Amino acid sequence: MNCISVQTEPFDITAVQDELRAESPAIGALVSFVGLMRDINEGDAVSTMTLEHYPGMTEKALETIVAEANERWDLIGIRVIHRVGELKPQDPIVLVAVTSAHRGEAFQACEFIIDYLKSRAPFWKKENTPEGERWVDARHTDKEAEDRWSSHA
Amino acid sequence: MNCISVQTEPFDITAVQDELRAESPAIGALVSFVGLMRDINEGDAVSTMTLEHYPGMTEKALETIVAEANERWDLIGIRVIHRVGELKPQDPIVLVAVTSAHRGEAFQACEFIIDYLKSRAPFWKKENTPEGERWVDARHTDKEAEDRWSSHA
Amino acid sequence: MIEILYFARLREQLETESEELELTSEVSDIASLANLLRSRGGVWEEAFGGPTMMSAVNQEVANPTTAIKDGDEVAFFPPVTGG
Amino acid sequence: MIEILYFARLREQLETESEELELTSEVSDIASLANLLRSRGGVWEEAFGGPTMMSAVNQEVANPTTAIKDGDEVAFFPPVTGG
Repeated sequence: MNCISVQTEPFDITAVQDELRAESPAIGALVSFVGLMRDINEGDAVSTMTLEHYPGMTEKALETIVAEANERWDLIGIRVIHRVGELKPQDPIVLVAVTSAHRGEAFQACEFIIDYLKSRAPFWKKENTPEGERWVDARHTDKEAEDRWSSHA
Repeated sequence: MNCISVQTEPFDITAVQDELRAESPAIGALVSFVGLMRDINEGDAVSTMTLEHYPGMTEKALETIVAEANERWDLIGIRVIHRVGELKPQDPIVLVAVTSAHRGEAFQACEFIIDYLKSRAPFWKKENTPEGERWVDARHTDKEAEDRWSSHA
Repeated sequence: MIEILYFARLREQLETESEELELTSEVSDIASLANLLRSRGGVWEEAFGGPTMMSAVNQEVANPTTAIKDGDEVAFFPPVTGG
Repeated sequence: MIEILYFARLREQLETESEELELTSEVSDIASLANLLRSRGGVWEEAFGGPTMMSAVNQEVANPTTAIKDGDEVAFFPPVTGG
């Protein structure tokens, strides 16, 4: 089963993983990625962060990414949860969890989904530092991470 | 911090991940792999499984694998927990969890550790099927998965 | 009539969250719409003069040649930084 | 004297978990030890005749040319299947 959620509330990593692995006794592998807010970015201290998104398009983008992962690999379940609004250091920002019969597919699908999410899903981070607010710039490495998957198509 | 455990007791996936991500506010990524017991293998129903290991060597092998991962990538924390003894379908068999500042390293290290564990750590599975007990044969794909990493050396 | 949405740094720079615009014959795709907006001058010229703008039409990622027709929801925003 | 350990399918096949063995001049490495064990005939010949045996010396993965000396802990086992 696939579930996508964009929410201001914190999410429960455990509950999601427990639910996911209980879905089928055919599951041999669960791979999950949690993206966490760091207290340092580009060398500066960051006290809080605000995540803006494009409601409607965000969900569409995530559904497209999940559908593409399901086409490429033989998966059993997928969860994608992304927080928006105000976050503190060490808060989970995003969870991508994938189950499959064998581990290779779960690893690839999980990394594919987070790579695509990072360059396609309309979220924007604004950090609060001692020097004031600033929008986070897109990392060049995220585009490269996404481009890797094109050669598999 | 790195922790390795070989145990008969079930492990708490949540507690391990929570502990790991609380270790440092510099953590930006947590990637985890959970290997679960399936109820079907090679087309046959499996009711229980017994995991045998080589006490002493198992821990040494896991420590070597973890040390090698730390040499190859810039990681913050690693947990490897492997169960031995009697297991039922849907029981977690192994947990590999890795934290780092950025996701690429955590993904690679996590997959490296489980690939090496599968072909180097002395664990053996025996399944109970309707036709009786049988030892699980090593999968050819596990050796291939391990060999992938040699070209990176 | 189309609706145009602006997000994040761009929204702050333009001090505009959204607007409605009557389509004229000169606007047929994202590139020609961006040209029209740039021609407003000031912060609009600055914002739409750079190379790194992303866009969407009806909530799907677009590119300069993506067509725009009456009733569409069009969005402009900086490169995304979620995850 | 060395200690030899057998695991999993091999332990069951040989009906032996471990044994102590006095080192003789003919045994210097894993390959020569495996030859000696195979020469016992019966299930030993079967078990040590195949190509897919793994071994360890002092709890580290070994190969046929790994040296064996007095006091070592040597282990033979089938390919591993954990994880």
